[in-house]
Amino acid sequence: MSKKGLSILIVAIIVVIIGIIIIDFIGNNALNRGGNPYEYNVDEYKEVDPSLIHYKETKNIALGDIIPRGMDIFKGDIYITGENFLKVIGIHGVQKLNISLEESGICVLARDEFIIAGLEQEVLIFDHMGKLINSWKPDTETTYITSLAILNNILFVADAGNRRVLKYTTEGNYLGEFEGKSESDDQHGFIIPSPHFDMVVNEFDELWIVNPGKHAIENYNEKGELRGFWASSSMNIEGFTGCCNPAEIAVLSNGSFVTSEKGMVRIKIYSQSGELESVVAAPEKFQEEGTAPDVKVDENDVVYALDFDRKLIRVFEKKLSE
Amino acid sequence: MAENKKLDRRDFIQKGARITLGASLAGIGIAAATKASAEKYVWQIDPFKCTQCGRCATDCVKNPSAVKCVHAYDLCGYCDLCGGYFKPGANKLETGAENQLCPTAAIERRFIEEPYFEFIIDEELCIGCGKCVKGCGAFGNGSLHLQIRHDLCDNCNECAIARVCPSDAISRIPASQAYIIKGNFTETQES
Amino acid sequence: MDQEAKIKLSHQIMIISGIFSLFVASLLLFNFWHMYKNDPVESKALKAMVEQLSSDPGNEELITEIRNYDLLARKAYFTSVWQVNTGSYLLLFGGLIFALALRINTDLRKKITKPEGSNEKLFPARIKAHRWLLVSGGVIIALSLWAGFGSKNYLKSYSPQEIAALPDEGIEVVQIVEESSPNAIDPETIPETNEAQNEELTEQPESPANPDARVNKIHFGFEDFRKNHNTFRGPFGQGISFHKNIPTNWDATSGKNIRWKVATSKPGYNSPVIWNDKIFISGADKTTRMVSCFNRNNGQLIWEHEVKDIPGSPATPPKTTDDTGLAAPTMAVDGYFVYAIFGTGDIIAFDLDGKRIWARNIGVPVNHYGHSSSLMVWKNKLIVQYDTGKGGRMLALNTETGEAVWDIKRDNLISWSSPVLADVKGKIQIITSADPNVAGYDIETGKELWKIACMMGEVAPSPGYYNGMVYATNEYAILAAIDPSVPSILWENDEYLAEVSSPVAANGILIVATSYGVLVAYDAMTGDKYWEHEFSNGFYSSPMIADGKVYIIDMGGITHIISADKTGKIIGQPELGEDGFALPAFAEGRIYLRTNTSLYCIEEE
Amino acid sequence: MKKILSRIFLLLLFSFVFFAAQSQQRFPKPEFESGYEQPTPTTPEPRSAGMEWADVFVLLAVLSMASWLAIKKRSRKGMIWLSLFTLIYFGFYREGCICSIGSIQNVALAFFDSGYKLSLTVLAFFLLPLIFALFFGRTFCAGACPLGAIQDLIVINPVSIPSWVRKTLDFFPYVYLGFAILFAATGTDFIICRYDPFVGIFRMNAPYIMILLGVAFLFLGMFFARPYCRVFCPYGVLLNWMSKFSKWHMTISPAECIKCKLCEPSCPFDAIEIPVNEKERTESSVRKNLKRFSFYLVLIPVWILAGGFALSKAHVFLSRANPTVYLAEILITHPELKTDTENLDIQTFLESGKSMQELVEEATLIRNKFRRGGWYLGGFLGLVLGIMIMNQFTMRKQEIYEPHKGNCFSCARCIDYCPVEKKK
Repeated sequence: MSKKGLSILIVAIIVVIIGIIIIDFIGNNALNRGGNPYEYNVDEYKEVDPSLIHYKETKNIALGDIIPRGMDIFKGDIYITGENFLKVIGIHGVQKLNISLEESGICVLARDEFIIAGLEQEVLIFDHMGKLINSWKPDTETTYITSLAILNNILFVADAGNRRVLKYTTEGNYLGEFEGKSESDDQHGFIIPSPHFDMVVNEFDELWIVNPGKHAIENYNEKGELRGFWASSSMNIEGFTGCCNPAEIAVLSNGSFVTSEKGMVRIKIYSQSGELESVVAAPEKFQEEGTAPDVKVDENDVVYALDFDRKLIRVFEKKLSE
Repeated sequence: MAENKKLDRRDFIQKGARITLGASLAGIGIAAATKASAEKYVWQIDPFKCTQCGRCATDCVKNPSAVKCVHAYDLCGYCDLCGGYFKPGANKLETGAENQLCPTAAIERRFIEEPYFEFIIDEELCIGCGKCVKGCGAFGNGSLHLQIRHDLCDNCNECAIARVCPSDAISRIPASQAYIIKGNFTETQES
Repeated sequence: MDQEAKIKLSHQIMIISGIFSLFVASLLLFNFWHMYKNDPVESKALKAMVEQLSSDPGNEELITEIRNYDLLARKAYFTSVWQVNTGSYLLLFGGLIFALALRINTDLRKKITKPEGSNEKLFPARIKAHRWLLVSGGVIIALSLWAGFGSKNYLKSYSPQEIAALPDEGIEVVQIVEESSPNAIDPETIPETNEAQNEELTEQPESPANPDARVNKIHFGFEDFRKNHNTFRGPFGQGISFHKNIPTNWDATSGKNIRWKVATSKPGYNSPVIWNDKIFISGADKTTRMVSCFNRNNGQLIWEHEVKDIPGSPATPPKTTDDTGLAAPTMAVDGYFVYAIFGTGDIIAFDLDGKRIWARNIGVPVNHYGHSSSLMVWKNKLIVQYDTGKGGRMLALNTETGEAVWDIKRDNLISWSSPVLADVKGKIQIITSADPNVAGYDIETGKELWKIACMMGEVAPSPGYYNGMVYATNEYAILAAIDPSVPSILWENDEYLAEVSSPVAANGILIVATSYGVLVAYDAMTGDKYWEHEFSNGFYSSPMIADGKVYIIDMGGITHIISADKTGKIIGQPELGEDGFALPAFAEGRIYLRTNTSLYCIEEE
Repeated sequence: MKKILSRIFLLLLFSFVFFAAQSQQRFPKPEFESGYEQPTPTTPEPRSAGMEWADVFVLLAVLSMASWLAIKKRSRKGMIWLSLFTLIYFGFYREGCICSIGSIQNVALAFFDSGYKLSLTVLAFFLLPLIFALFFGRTFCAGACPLGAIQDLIVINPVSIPSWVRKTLDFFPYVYLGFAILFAATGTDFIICRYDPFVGIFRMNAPYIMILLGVAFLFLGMFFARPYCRVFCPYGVLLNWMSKFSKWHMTISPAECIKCKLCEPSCPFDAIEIPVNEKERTESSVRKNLKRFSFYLVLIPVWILAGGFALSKAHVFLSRANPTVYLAEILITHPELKTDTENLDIQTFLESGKSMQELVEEATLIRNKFRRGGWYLGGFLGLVLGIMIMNQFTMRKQEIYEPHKGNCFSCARCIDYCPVEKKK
């Protein structure tokens, strides 16, 4: 090859190299990088038959720049706690009370006489003016309080950290505890892999406690004896999935359960015996892999969901047509 | 004589230029040294930012990737139904290939006691795709997470994964704390 | 070994190592290709089998098959990893030997030559070098200038309003209101009083009894507008509705999906507007003009008032053509009042309960078809584009009193287009299109902010606004995409031009509809054509974009519903059975259509 | 004690909660009855900082050795062995990272991003070769650069290409350097590392395109010696400046040059200065040259301004290389992409909770950096080009054969060709 030919070849190769670099540089951008070949896909389970959805989202209360952790609905007011506050908000968004807490509140329960707030390791009782009336700490280091319930003047405190339910008088006197273990059957007791351990008392004065590791909702008497339970384990809409669901529950006036799940976030309604009745909100309404919203029900059976990911209280009302 | 003068001038210019260059080099050196640190820096994934896009498996200059799944046992719920181990809607809760989520079967499931199971990552097999991390984060406690393993990482000047990481989860951190392990409960207790 | 033998040997080694390297390289390439083709890690076959298993969970045979296949796939993957590793070492080794042999070979064969000496002349070479350096410098500068002038800084055209995340429609969003009352000392009274006060504030009375109180009233913003359908072509007149679940399927003759249908008392080409549960239309014939308000849930007439006794109103209305009439302009509603303008130059305001607030005449228009420009409203200003045979004019009327806040002359000819509002960097602009100018005005002062002369003829299509760009068109003129910040025309096209229908842009596409039945979509930024459809009936009505779909009704009453994207898929073509000129009004899950005689509410069951 | 520990744990927990808000709470694990012991996640340590300093030491040793071989020992053979060592150590063992060429970007980023932590070892890798070049010429290129070594070893049949082509190509390293610094300083990309053609070979593992580039360079290198060094290497620009004024530089002849022309074809890089044919130096040509020289001298400011203007004008285009700017722009121009679930970058942004406003502000900030950077870059390139063009008309006397101090890699090839004996 002649010298001139070689020179031309050399320059040509250099130009090609520069060209390749420029094309690669320009071409590698957010528009053509492609999807995830290893996608973890639960889309098929996210689809919910629209005829099952009996509720309609009607209202959002934007919480703004706070970190909520738990709420309660009582007589038309929203009691909400989080880092590091306890607030009472009217249904129209007017803040009626704001108590600042030294630590983060995790759960809250309002009654006529008082407001009870559960911190991670402490129970605080306030009056409706925001004055602290009483407080006490269960004396274990691993305590992690996740839920409160009152039945026959006994205050039940769910301690997820020790997988037990503590019983107190409303003055803070210790009455006992139970771990959900029962001799009559081979239930293991409460299995709580993560701090989601909810309780609720229904209109018929029954105490229902979630056993999330078993995907079960269990009924206990006030002595802590298991009286009945149902469980439903499935990725499909009929059941609960993941390691610890349902994360939160509430009850309607007819005794049906409103359940809220994490992971594939969905809010559903089960009959007292555990049959799926309807769906309040399908996973598409929530962030992917979101946190389970705290659910509560008011006297008109309107469902309130505290969406932690979007920092909203979302109100779901039954569709009129049904 | 004239020749000499010319040479002298040349030398002078050379010397002057050399000193100028040397001085500016020293200047840059000192200025940069004030910003420099004796600490070595390495790339690491912040598991709290990571969104498991799968690019750790595809974009690392190493094949298989230097990113592996790490199990923070401290956070693990030891569940029977592990979102990181089983495919969504798995047929049965057993170790058969039809139930496993991991594309390379890099997670080992061991029975401990009723009702607890232990899950162990085999790093030889792990390709860092983050599929199990997604499953664990969604349905479990998020004890599985991705980390750059420094025995495998070349510590490139610019991490090829960091460049394409959509959540900016990869950054340089001091080599003295080369890992961001989630919820490192045990280590704190030991120390 | 003599020289010859050495050369021969090195040559042989060279060939052998070369062939070896080539072989290894092609094996590697084959491996890469094979892995690319069927990735064993994410095997499709395996996925299919697992899917099959989920429908037949007990199938032991299938389970065994999956397990075997999975084992094979993983074996294949690790074998391939091993192959790649080994292959690259072999290739490196082969390449090294080849390079060495080649090197020795060429060295051995190299004959000592007499230095040829430089045959290059110094100065000509340098001249040539300087020339090429000049060329490289020139090329770099030219390329950068070309890149600089050819690329638009889209960051500047970002306006927060368009990108803001939308809550699902039909959901009321409440913000938490902090306690603000200074005299709220007594804790006993805080909750009740505060709530009461604030509730009053948020609910905003629809008809304040005391007119003075209105001056301080809080005006509804764009957020509220888009929950409704308050002006011609939706909020701000931009042709985009934010409502969801819009029906795509109905049939007027069989009554399918028709929630209700009522007869209107007077004809009119104006489109319905909506505020909360009320829907408003106007109508007129030779003698009377009327404003009507219906309950949009059941079609019940709530109130209807004749528009009369207006000072300055002509005894005999001006002549209009049949396809314009006296009630062509669409009304506007701002949450407190509803406003209507007629071909007589009469403007009237009612509150939402039908109480007449004010009325005036702004001069009988000299217009050979009839006045057709619709009203726009923002805060306390009602915008009237009033281009007549006497020349261009625009007014802003105080919504409380009807007095002119400003009244400007514009240097353009008569037009039939309507103004469009746009939020440009937080300031509201009025954008108009007429012969010859497309122009933007400051809503506060009426000051002309920019203009560009690119229209001609009898301009009826209103401009479109999207993403910082203005789109204007008219028949026999051009279709122009205007960057108002310069202002300059970014691209233009004259293939399809609209005669009456207004262009609309959203989702990155621009839709234009012609009076001869062509509906066409362009890339809003570049003007590349994505699709076109030709229909048998022409379009006078304008396209609206709602719920990711284009809705446009043709002169035969067929609503064409087309996906508002690059595909342009036809989703539905439901019929009304009556001629259609007005635009649809959208609400959550519903669409309202008006014909010359009736008002329809459509909702999918 | 236990209490303090639990406090620490709480503190830790708190910091995690702070990061991950709700979802990542520390939570006590089950109490096992079967005596199960919980394993701890392993954390293999990175290569120690001591080893990094060992690399600096090796670099120092190799540089000293190369300088000694080039200037004192004058041995091509020694240089070959040394470059083989470099290729094995810095190339295959250290896998081409960190290298002095790439360190330019780290230093540049450290100057413009106060949050960027520059390692001292990297700074040493940046400075040492330059300091050596200032005293001994580009001995780094000859002996201590793995990229140079791999190219040097495959020089098979180099052709001498016309000087005007070379002089034109000489401009490109400046462009590469300028853009590398611009992209590094704006935190956009490390293009030198990204398009290092040989690092894939050193690692024996690379994406398809990098292998292609590496092979293209190696193929090219068989005829056009050291193509990367001569047409691309941005570090070579800095070395060139230093070497031009080096105190001691390798010479072809150990003593007086006898102008035997024997060394002339020995240099595969065309870096030997050949005596100027005095016959060409006619009076008219000298006058003409002087005129042109002064013309282009005056033109330099014009070049600077033109370059600065043009490249700052191009900032909108250039800044699209930055992923943040690019993302912001596509979200503005193609809002419909928000529904594209396959687009991970957009989906991740949408889920991140960062507002569009913040993204646009961030992107605008970066874009403004590009505008300023464009002025600097354009001005710099204009200056370089102006000087380069002007330099075509300098008149220097060249009477003997000697290496071009800026371009010579000190590879010592020519030494073997010189018949002059060393003076005793």
